[in-house]
Amino acid sequence: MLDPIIFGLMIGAFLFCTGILIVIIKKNAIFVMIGIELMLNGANVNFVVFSGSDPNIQGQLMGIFVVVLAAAESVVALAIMLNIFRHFQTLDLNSLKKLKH
Amino acid sequence: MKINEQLIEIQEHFGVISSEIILIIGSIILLILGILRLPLFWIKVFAAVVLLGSFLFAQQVSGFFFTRTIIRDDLSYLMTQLLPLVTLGVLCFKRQTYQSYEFYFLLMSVLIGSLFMVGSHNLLILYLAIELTSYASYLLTGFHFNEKGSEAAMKYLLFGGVSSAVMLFGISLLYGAHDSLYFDTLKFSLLGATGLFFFLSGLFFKTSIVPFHIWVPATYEGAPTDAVAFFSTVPKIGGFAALYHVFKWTNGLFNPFLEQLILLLAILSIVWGTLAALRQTDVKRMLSLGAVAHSGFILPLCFVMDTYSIFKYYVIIYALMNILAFLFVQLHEKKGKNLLISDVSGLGIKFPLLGVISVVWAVALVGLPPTGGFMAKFFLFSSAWQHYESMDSIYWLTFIFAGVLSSAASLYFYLRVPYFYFFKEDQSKKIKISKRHFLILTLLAFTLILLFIQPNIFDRFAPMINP
Amino acid sequence: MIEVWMYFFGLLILVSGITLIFTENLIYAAFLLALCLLSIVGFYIIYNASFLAVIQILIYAGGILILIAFGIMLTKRSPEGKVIVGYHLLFFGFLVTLGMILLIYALVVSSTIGPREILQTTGQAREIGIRFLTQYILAFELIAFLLLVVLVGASYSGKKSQHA
Amino acid sequence: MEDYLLAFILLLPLLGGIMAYTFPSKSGIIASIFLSITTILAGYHLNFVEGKLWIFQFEWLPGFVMSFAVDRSSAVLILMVSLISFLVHLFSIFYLSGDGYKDRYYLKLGFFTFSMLGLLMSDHLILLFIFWELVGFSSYMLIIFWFQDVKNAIAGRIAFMTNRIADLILFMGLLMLLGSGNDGFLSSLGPLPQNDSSTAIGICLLIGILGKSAQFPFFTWLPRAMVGPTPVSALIHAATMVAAGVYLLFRLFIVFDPYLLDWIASLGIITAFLGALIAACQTDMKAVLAYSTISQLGYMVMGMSVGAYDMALFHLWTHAFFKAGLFLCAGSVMHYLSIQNPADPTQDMRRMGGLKGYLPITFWSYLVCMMALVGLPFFSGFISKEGITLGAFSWAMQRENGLAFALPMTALGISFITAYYMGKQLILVFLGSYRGEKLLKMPQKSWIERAPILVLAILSFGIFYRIHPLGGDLSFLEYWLGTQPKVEGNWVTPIMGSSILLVLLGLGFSYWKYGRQGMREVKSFNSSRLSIFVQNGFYLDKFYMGILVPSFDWLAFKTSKVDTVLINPFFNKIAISTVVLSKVTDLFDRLIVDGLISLIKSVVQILGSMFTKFHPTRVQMHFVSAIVGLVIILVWLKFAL
Amino acid sequence: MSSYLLSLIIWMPLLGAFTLLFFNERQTSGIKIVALIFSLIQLLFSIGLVWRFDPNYGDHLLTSFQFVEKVSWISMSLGSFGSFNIDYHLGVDGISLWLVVLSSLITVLGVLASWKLKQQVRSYFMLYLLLSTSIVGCFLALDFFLFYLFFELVLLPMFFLIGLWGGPRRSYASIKFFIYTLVGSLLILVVMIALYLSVGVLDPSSEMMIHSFNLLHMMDSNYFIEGSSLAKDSVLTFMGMPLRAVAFLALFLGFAIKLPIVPFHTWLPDAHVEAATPISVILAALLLKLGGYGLFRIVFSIFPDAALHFGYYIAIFGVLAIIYGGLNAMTQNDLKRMIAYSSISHMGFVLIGLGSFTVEGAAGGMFQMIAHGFISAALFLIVGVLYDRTQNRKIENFSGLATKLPGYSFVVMIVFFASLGLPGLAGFVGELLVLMGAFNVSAVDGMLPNWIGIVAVIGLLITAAYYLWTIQRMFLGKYWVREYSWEPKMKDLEIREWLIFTLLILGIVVLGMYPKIILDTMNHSIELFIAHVGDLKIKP
Repeated sequence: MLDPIIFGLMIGAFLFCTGILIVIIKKNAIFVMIGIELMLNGANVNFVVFSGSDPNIQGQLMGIFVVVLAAAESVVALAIMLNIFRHFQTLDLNSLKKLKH
Repeated sequence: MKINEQLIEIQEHFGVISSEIILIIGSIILLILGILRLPLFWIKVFAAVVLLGSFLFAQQVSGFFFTRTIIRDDLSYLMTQLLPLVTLGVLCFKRQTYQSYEFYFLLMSVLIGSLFMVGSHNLLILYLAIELTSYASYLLTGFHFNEKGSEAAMKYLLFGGVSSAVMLFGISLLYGAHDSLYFDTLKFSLLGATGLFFFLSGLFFKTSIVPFHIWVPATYEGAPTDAVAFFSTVPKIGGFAALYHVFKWTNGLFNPFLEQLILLLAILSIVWGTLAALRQTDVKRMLSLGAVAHSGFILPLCFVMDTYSIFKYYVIIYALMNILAFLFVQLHEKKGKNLLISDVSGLGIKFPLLGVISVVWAVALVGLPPTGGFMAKFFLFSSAWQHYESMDSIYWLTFIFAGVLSSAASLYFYLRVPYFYFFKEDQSKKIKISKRHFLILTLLAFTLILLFIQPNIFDRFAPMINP
Repeated sequence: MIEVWMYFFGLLILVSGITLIFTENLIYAAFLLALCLLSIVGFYIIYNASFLAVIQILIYAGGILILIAFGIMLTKRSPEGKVIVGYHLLFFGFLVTLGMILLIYALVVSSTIGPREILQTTGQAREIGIRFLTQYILAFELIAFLLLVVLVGASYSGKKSQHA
Repeated sequence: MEDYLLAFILLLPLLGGIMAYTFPSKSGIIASIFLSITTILAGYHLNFVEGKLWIFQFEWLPGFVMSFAVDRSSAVLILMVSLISFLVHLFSIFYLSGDGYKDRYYLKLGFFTFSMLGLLMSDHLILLFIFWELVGFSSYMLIIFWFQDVKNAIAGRIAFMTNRIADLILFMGLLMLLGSGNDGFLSSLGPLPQNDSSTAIGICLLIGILGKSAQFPFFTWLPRAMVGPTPVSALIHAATMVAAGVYLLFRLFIVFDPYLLDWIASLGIITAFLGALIAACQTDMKAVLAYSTISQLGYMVMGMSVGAYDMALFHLWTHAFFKAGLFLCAGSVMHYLSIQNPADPTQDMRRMGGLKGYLPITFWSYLVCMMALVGLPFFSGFISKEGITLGAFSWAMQRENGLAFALPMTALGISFITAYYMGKQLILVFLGSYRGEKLLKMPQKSWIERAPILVLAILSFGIFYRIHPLGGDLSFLEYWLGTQPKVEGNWVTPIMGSSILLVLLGLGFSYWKYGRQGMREVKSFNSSRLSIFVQNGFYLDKFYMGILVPSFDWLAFKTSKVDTVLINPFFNKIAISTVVLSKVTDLFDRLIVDGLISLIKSVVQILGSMFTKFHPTRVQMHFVSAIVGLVIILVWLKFAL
Repeated sequence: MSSYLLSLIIWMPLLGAFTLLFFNERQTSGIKIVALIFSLIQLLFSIGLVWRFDPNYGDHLLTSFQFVEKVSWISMSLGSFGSFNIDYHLGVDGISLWLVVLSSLITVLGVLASWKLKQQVRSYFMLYLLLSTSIVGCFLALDFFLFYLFFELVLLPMFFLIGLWGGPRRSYASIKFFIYTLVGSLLILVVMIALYLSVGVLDPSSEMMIHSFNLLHMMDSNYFIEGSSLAKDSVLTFMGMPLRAVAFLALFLGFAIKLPIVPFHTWLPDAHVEAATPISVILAALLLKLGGYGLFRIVFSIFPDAALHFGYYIAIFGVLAIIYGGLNAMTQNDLKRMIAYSSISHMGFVLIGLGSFTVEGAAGGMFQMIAHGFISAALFLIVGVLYDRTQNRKIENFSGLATKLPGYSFVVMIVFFASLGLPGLAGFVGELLVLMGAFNVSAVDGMLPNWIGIVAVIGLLITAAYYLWTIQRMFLGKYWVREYSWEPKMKDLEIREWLIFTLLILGIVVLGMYPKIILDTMNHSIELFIAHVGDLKIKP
């Protein structure tokens, strides 16, 4: 029987790592955004797990802000993706090759 | 404490962050003015007034405010004075087609985010502030709305998103380790240390420290030059100030290890930035990578607590040099095209003064007399040597040597601009630069030299509360 | 009982996460993400963060997923109409992730976290509300401003992308 | 007063030279006038130095005092130098009458006289070295006087370089001498303590002396120096500069340890012998005299080091006059021939002959000087030479080793050879009939040509030095030179006798060989392999070269028949190898030193490009690198904590 | 007046440069005259300095400076880092006096030599005067920071003067020059910082250590803070070497690159060859002296113990430079390159003189610097004369010039022979003194073995060899020049050139004949210097 805290942390870590993996291996920008969301959620799970034992529930507060921020980030991402799509006709990250390297 | 009392207290505290408040209100008014289709010139004037106002109304207080979520000290006072002025410098850039009131609004919001970054004493506020600067920056990066711009914005966004997620994960661990989001409760534990490093990676992303600097060249290349000048100064300096605060509260906990790590990263940044800049032909990319090296120089200063004055000096000079350099670059740009080094060849014959100015900023960025850049590096090395002396740590010595060698190597690329300016013969190039910009360039260059001759004037700029 | 739910949601997260990694279809991915987020909501409830759970459902379900779905439309499709996206960098990806997992295990999960238990407090919404207006009033203002910035910026950017 | 007198003597020649340069039209006359004053003053000055030193001290560097000092020996030599210089000036007016660069010539000549006088006057080693170098410098300038011909320039350069090698070794010796606690005043030099460093100092000083006096391993520069104008050869390369080495040996006598002196004596006699042998095989008129000078200088060096330094100095004096006389005679002959046949001026004795009738004064002067040189009684050379020979004999008698007698015996033998080659020269040049194309008789009216030759010839008579030709009282000059009382012993007379006999034999032999065929072409001249060998200076140069490249020796021998021009392979070889070495270092500099820097530069640049390229296109590689960085940091953290 | 004399000397050219700002680019003659006037005023002031100089001032190195000016320049508080004090501190002693005079003189001559310049005259002279200010500033600064400032300030004008008015490969040469010397000066910078933090006095009122850049404090071991990194008792090491030794080596290297010593010399030939004549003159006559002066004033004075320890190796570097520079000079076919290498060779004597730790040696080194200042200036001007007329300076392109250009050849003879060390001319005295020092020392306490001196003498021989060879190839023999078009241009020296050469040759001859004229004023300072440096010398 696992300690619930540890279990929560493991779930958080899993989400985080899954997010990293997706962020790296997927070619599509939207997938990468999904990965980022997963990473954020991993962190959020951690917050919630730790916040459970915190009478000040700061973790939960943080979580709320994070969710809002994630939404905001998606908006920004969408705006930029629209631009990308207009110029490149795709969201495939590999086709972004206009900049020098 | 009763809620009422708390609210009254908070109400009183709003006076302390008056410059941020002025900026927020000002930027919203700016937005409204923009919607009302006020000409862009007046929008700029208004923005300048707001910035000046925030500069003038910066409060020199010290302590914690807003139930300890906001800290005010020498550093935040310095930043509330410095960063608006730097933004003011960015406003002086040449008029371009992509500029609109949204552009200035976003600039202001980045500034606001940076100021909150500096002032935060709470991880939540800090995270919010960082995200504010980041989102506005992502948007600013793409302001050319062309292929390059969008690509740069996209890359910046994705990288920034990943970093902020990593950082958030770190914050969560920190929170778990200390049951608090306040800086001052940080204490040593393995969990805390781990969290700290996840967390730092986010700040390192903002301050472009190796290995979180990779976004820099691409973003700087694609973004509008005035935005680049802004990114390389305001959010970066804000990030360093935040780092300064973070380290201030974590110092002593992980001291030996943290010190080594920071120095190592600093050295890596210096080396990487210098080496990568060596063969660049795009001036903006070159400057951006040089800025990575400069980040490596500033980083130890944030870490070492007794070097506030040197940090201050370095940061001011750094801002000045970068604004000057990027302004110079922007003035030479052809519409919508990045400035290549070969684009300036042979201009020195017709524009000797501009050539001299390019010498000034190049020399300042290298760190040679008679410019403030030298003094900055000089103070930095002095401090580093003092630490080496007192700790007998090979890391400090290595840092000094890396710094010195990189200065020598950086000469090679920084000086290429004046070199092409004067030594390459090409009569075909033409540029148009208005008198106003000439004046601004000269003024900035002169200030850089003045800061060498009389660095004392810093004492009067953002004086310390407890000297 | 609560442990069963814990494991259940954990399993859901695990399955949806792993499937997310391997799916190539963006539509599936969106639904899997939704599943994952909903499982997380369950988790939040278990860990006594019901307010956050509500927020999560509201914002993610109502906001993020729609945004993603919107994004899907911009993506190139295969002739069969499927939204297929490829992957690459498998080696690096798995290597890094593996390293990350091991490290997090070594540094976080295995590190001694003091004896904690989950407090079953009530009236969280009130508490949160008070904190929004006192302790984190600045954060509250700030995020409001941030949303404004994002709104202005994104709309301008979108406008530009249509007109230019 | 006396100090000023010295200053006048020293500076007047220089002033004369400058004045001559300033007024080019009358340059010769002006310079000669100045020199005549100098000579008179030098003569007058003898009054003041009776038995004591006149010292003029001055601080040249802070705490570093130097002095000029004149004692009897140097005062006499000063007189000699100024007198000969005056005569040479006079002769030059005649000799260079057609040259366009007379003004330069007199400047150089004046400067040389100044340096030489300074050398004789200086009392401090460093001061002496300064003038020593100036003498070498002005000699170089005079050798390259006809610089338009690059051969002369090369000869001058090689002569100067050879000198400079020796000079710098001397310089090292002087510095070590000073470093060993000596204060460097010639007048207060004392014997050195016996140790390794004193030997080293001795050897260094010795090499300097050998170099300047054209002694054994260094003598090759002197024949080269003959490319200068003949009056210059007379002044510098016969009478004065080459004597400087002997003079220095005289001054430093006390420094050398006896063991070293024996070696010097041997070197001297070897030089004398070799020089005489080579002279015997020369065909060039000036070369004969040059090698003869070498031989006579070897004599002097030998005399110095066997202890007969008074006699050696005396020989220095007498030799200066008769050799200068001989050179001026040669100059007169050559000038005459070159006027006759400007297209092909020759110095080859084989193409002369019968000039007695054309140049009577020259002939008679030549005869007198020659007699002095070979050492016949009633002539000055006899007195000094016999003195040296007797000194050598008495030195050998004090040795237990019988081998020591080889020295004086060789000296006797040399007088035979000397007589032979001088006789040969006389016969080939003046007697018989002219062997070239026809020669016009031209009257020699210029007294400015004849007077110097005559004066020198007259001064070669023994009567001025010793009343009785075969011994007896010291004359005034010998007194001034500080000559010791004569060697006594019953062996003196036979030796003198045999010496005279050998001289006569030598003259007779030369007559037997050349006089009989007088009118005819000199066909058999130098036909034998041996004489070619000797003529080419025993292939000494080639021997040197053989040290470096043995195979070259053989080649040189083969080619020497074709290449009759005397080359100087040893120093050439050193020069060439230095040049080669310098090429090597230049390559090293460019490839290695500069290359290393370029290498560093390219390495940095390659690194730079690598780092530049490390910004991958794929944004996801950015994530990878950043996260890998984080992972590394965390791993480190894990193990550090 | 006299209390500001040094400031006047330093800033006069800069004032001139500012005056030039008011000139139009086209008023070339006015610009030249202004430059000449200001440099002449500077020369006058420095002659006045000699006039008022007391040669026997002070009885210790630290008190032997005259005309001292000391004003606080920067005094800024850096919080807990302490306060940061930089003084405007000038002073002159016998060592620097003549270098100042030399620089003012060469500056004047350089202006004269650039009289024919046509393009961008104003910028040229402004940079030129700035260069002059910084060089003289280096010689007079007694504050390390001030010194470093001037030292670095030399770089920029030089960089542009080479790069803008130079030959075909000027940009390469200027970059090379800049990077080499910058590396050197960065080493100096690090050591300077370390010294600053190691030297201080206790402020009685605040009980805080006041660090300072005062060179005099740095020379005095009493001012070193106990336990600081560069104190005598410092235990810090770097790669197994005591930090003091490392600092010494770094500082030495920094200045030696400027001198230059052999493996770091390759910037010099390139810079010389590409630079215009007056700039070459400044480079050889003054810039190299900065390195030598730095060795005297800073490296040896501050680290006498380490210097003593490394003296032998320093002398070996000197010998290496002499031989190597000489050999390289021999093979060059570019006259200017040859002379550049000969400079390297001659500067080797300075190192030997320093390494000998004797009064003779040190005085010889100093004298060599002054003499070389005159000689090398003349040498480069000689090249300039030829280059002016033909735009060519390859040795093999000329022959028998003595026939056509007698005056020029006369000058060449004197200068070449002065350079190869003919007694009676300036080059000899320095070499004599240095060798005396070297041989003396070997006899007295075995600091330097004899072979150093012997090899140095061989170096003299090599010098003679290449000069004579050059004379033979270029000036003797039949008159011939490669290009027919040069024929009409081959004219003898004009009045302006005669003026320059006469001054220089006068200096060369006077210094050679009567070296006491400067050695007298120098000697006291050299003695104090040796007493200061050598007082650690412990005889076994």
